[in-house]
Amino acid sequence: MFGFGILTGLTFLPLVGAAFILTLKGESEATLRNAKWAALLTTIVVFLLSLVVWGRFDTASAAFQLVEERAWFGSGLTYKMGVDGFSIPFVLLTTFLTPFAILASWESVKFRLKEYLVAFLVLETLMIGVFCALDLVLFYLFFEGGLIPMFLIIGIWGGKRRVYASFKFFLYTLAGSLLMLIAILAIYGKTGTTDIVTLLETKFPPSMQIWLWLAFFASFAVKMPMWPVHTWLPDAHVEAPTAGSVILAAILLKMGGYGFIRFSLPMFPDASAYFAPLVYALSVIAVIYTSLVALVQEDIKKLIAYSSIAHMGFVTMGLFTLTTQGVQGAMFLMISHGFVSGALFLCVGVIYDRMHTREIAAYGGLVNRMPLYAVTFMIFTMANVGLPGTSGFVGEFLTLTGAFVANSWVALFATSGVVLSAAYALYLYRRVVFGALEKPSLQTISDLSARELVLFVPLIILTLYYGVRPQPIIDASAAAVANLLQSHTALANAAHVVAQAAQ
Amino acid sequence: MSFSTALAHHFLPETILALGVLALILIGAWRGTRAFGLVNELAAGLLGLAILALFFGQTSEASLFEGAFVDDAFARFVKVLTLIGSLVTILMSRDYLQRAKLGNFEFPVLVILSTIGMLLLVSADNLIALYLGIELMSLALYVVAAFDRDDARASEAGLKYFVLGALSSGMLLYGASLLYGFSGTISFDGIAKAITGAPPLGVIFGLVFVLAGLAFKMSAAPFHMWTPDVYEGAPTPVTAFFASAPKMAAVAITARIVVTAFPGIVAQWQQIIIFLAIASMLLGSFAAIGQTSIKRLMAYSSIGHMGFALVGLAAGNEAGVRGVAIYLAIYLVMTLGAFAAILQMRVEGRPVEKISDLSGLSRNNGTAAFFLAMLMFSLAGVPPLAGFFAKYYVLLAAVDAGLYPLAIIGVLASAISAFYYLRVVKVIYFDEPAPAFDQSPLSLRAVLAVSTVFLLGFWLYPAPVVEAATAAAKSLF
Amino acid sequence: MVVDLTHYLVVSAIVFTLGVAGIILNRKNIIIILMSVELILLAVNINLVAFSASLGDLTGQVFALFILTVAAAEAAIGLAILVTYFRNRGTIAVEDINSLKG
Amino acid sequence: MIDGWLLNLLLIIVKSVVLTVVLLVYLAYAIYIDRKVWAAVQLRRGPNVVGPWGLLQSFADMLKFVLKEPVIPDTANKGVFLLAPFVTAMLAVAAWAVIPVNDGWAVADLNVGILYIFAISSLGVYGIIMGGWASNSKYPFLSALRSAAQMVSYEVSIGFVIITVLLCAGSLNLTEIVRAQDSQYGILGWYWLRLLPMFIIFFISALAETNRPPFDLVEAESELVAGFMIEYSATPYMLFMLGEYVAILTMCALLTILFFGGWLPPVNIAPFTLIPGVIWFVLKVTFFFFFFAMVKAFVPRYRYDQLMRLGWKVFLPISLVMVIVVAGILQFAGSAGAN
Amino acid sequence: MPSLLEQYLPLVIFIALAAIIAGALLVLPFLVAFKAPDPEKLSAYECGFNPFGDARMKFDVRFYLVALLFIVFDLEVAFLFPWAVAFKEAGSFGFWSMMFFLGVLTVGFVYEWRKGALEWD
Repeated sequence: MFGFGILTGLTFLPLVGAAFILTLKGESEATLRNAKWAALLTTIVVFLLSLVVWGRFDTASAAFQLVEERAWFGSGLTYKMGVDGFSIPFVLLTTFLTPFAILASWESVKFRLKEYLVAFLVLETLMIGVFCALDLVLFYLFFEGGLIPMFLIIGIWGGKRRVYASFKFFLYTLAGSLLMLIAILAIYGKTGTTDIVTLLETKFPPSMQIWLWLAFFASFAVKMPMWPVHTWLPDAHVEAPTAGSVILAAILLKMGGYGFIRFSLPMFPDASAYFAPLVYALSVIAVIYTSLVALVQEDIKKLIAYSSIAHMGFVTMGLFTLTTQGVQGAMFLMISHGFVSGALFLCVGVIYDRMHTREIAAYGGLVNRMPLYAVTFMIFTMANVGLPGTSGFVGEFLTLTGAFVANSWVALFATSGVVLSAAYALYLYRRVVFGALEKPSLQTISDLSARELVLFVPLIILTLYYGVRPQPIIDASAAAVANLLQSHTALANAAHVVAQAAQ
Repeated sequence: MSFSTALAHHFLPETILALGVLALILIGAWRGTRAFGLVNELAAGLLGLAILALFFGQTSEASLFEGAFVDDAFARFVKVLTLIGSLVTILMSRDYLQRAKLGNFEFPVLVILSTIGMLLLVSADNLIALYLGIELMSLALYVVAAFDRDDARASEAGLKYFVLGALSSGMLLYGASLLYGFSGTISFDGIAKAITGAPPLGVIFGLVFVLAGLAFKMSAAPFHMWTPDVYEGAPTPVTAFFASAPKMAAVAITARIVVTAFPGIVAQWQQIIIFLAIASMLLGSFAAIGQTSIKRLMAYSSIGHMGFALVGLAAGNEAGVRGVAIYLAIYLVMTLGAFAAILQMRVEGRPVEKISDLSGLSRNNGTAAFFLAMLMFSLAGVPPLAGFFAKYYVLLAAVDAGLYPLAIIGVLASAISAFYYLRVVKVIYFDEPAPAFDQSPLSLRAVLAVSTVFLLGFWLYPAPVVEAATAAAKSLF
Repeated sequence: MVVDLTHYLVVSAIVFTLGVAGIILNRKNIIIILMSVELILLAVNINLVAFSASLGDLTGQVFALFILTVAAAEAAIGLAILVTYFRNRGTIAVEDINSLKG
Repeated sequence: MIDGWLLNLLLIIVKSVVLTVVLLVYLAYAIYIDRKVWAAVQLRRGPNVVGPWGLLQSFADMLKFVLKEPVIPDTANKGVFLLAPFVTAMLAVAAWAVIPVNDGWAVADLNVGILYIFAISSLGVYGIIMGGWASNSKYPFLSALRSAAQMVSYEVSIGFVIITVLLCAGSLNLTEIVRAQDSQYGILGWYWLRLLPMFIIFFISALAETNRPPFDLVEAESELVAGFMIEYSATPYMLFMLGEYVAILTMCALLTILFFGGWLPPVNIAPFTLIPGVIWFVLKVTFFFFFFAMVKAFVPRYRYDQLMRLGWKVFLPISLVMVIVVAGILQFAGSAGAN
Repeated sequence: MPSLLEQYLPLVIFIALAAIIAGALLVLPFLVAFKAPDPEKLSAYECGFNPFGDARMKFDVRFYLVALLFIVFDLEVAFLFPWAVAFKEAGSFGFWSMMFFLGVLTVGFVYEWRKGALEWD
């Protein structure tokens, strides 16, 4: 149909749902229910479609698959979509988690529900688009476009300081991305194309790589977020509604990591090697510093937000080790963190919906009234800590392994981060769940509802499943990782040869 | 081709407007105060006719009136934009003017007169034509600025605009006289031929003065000081007009003169343009932050946008001019849409213009709120809205020409300016509702809707604009 | 002393500068601003006619003629605006132009 | 060579002095004629004491002005107050520099003579405005405004009239304009016939332009007492009067040149052609001046609104249309210029 | 510019002469005439009253309107001059251009008329 492929359909399907919701008139109970179901169904269909994509995807190949390309209505731009081993896991992650976001807001959103759902659906389109785009401009379009719905989600449906948080989120990200835009333009000026596939083959002169790398880094580091440009994240997380936090933590942050894998590492290998120490340093600082900060947080969401930053530190560290374990670990960690952090925010959402506070001090002894919740929360806390048997462990372990290969000092410091993360996560868990149920306000709190259970069960299953059997995810990207590292090795060898020849 | 056929083919829009406006004056003079509605509609019809004439007219290039007037793709492209700006202004202004007891038929007449000036300006190919075009445009603008003659603020705005406008014309002329003196000719081509090698100091001075004068007209910093006051003081439809059509013409003629008359000294004018661009972008970003009046906000916003348009021109090549052309087109749509929204701001019959009056618009009027918010995102240059593509094409040219610092300052300015656009969105969506606005006329809602849909859907099918702009840029080199 | 082109240009530059200075420095009366504008245009005309004579090319004088007429129209409009302003505010002192900040 | 140059200069000075002297003397008698005509119409005798038939009256008047006390009101703006009559008189006289009293007999035979006249007569408004304003008194002030408005109103029509003449003559040089009227038809070939409506408009406009009755509202005794000259006395006053009368003569001369063939004889046959051109010229000027005087005597004064209506709503449209008609005829009746 | 000088020198001399005569006449009574100033004589004339208020008062805006109209029409005349002189050389293009110009002028004139700018009562 129209010569477009399945990826286009996948990407723009949520917009159809959004359009449908927009046509609904009125604010009556029934309308709102219809809107919610429409949104949910749309996202589920999208997820099913993404499974079809997954089914057609050949994990053995490192090449881009399901590629569709056409001139952008003849205006010099190109519309090119495709997936490879790096992007397909993220696509699946996105389509998988969006229904949860919708479900999570089923009752908590009290006003302007239709707009809320539309914003999420639009956001889904943009997120899928980011991971499928094979043209720099197209990528940028999706990458930046996501700001608008997220800004509105935080700003309209957020907490007390939502305005501050939404502005901070928007402006930080925008400033970073605009520098990337300059780099994109520079690339176009240099090579005459914005086709990612072509550009991956292109060799940029090292001096230019440095600048391009920095410009891309500005964008991805903010998005990731890396220390010291991370400060928007805790605010955004704290103020965003639950589903917003879920999407933010689970998917939006991954765009930064994806950007590093997709662009920084393969396109600017020299610069990546050159800057790797910088990234290590920032990552290690992030891991330790944010973990320490997390330890003293009074706000549950903020704590989880800092923990996310710490985890992203592992990711960047793993990526720039440029070892198979490191990169695969980073990939895995990102996916796993998607489930886990998303689930953690959902956990917070559960009690927030009941108590309307995120103060850690306001809780305590929840295990008494909410046993199911206590179990759920514990699983995800453990996964967050990286307990063996959960998916969190695999990722952290792999990245650390990679780091040992690359630089043992880095690994040493990063490992201390693992210890710290255990400290703050367990400390949080103890304060919220254990102890006596003393607070009078908590006396009537109810356990997970059926809807919430539906929400958590799949996540728990996945977390545990991938903790025991990480192979599917690793396989998905294995070919791509191998390809990436091969070119890097070749590069290193070539440099070596040149150096020898020079002698 | 005989002269009269040349006229018929290449001078048609101007002829339509010129003859039409004479008829309008007579109609208005005859029917007196009752004529406003009729003249307004006829004026819109004339402008529409002129646009059609451009669309279906000749596509060849021609030079008329002893080389004073040139008709090429670039001129046609900008003319269409200018005419659209004027047309939409006239459509939007009717309700406002009638309610403000300003329903005089002179308004559409002056708008058309000014538009004729712009069309001539866009096609000007020598210094006299440039001057006459600018003056015809400006003289009518001075009057419309003070159109609400019983309002102290409007007449003050008119006065300010006049004084600074006259000063700028003077500077432009002084520059033009120097250019004439040192190159011995007034035609742009002639000047280009006369300046070979190192230009005499007089030419540089002339260039500086001419560009300063033009910068006034397009309100590029540091020659912007009239802009906020005039935007605030003038009646809102007039402000809408100021922000749209004249900018097209002013930027276009700037592009034309530097490209066709000074190809030999690109390095010299590039510096000036870069300076203007940087100053405008920074000023537009910072000064707008503290504003409380939406009209003043739009004033600074337009300054910033002019700075961005100049970024493309600074590249000094075909891609740059293409960027400028695309930028103008998208800026026009955004501005008209924004002013359609501002014109809808009317509480209990009285117009209001504070940003805070928009509070909680999303609750009172979700559709308008959404449109306005999208306009703001587009003005901020957030993809995938059209505003992003505008910036994309100019930055592309600048980066291609190696102007990295300029491009980087540009994106930083754009990030800063995003702040105040977001503030408007914040007021619309995050704040508690203020008193609801009155039901607005269909024309305003239509303009708002059409412009927003254009901005939202631009990325789907950018080809017409981009290709027309490409052809336009090509014709200039 | 032979009066050549340079002298005309210098005179013109001086007149032009006076005009600009009159606009920028004048704190008293708007009429003076209008007169300064005329001064600027006068400077331009001196330039144009001097160049025209020295180049032996009539274009400059034609240009000057156009400037004269347009300048008169401009002055007429300026005065008209000034009158409406005076009617509204009752003053034409420059320092009173302040109801719009900026 | 230097001698030649000096000689030339001397010649110019002599010519100028002669012209000025003749002009002023003629003026003295023009005023005399004016008063006599006026008196005759009113069945009075007019000036008849000083000299034979009062022929020296004007000179006596002048002497009186010189000996009168010059009063400058203490609220007046002194410099401008004195400058005003000076400017009026000087400009009025200066206009004569380009008037050809005979073929080639102009002090300065400018090729843009008519523009010069037009410019100088426009400047005449300044004298009046300055005088009215500098007096710092209400009547002069109002009167000056009225006068200025009146003069500029009719100047527009005069401009259009001159354009029609130029269309026929094709030159801005006054000598050339007269020469263009030289044809076998004599008086019938002059432009007054061909451009009859314009001739009449010009004549009436000239009356208004010089504040002559019936358009002398500036001096309307009953309303404004004596117009902008109330505060003046002695020679400053005299200079105003002088300027006014010289301006009238200038208008007469212009009528002569533009419409009445200048120095040309009315009929191109022997006895007339033998009389020197300058005589014809003086005769024609006197003829027109006589009409000026007669109009003053005959026609009642206009109201101000009538005056403005006549200027803007009658003369202006007619002369505008006439420009178009004349140009059209010249364009389409072939042989542009008709001779 | 000898030719220019040749043409305009007489003009300068003549104007100078006119100025000398006017100046001499102006100065003469101040030198020779008898003077006896007193306050009544030196005060502004106001039909016998003591002058009250500043004489430079606001005046009717119609004077101003006349001035504007004059400027506009006088300038049209300024354009007509060169055209009229070069009428024969300008050809039909010149003719029609000027006819259009006069047409515009007429429209403006009609407009002023209908708007009442030419009324004086």
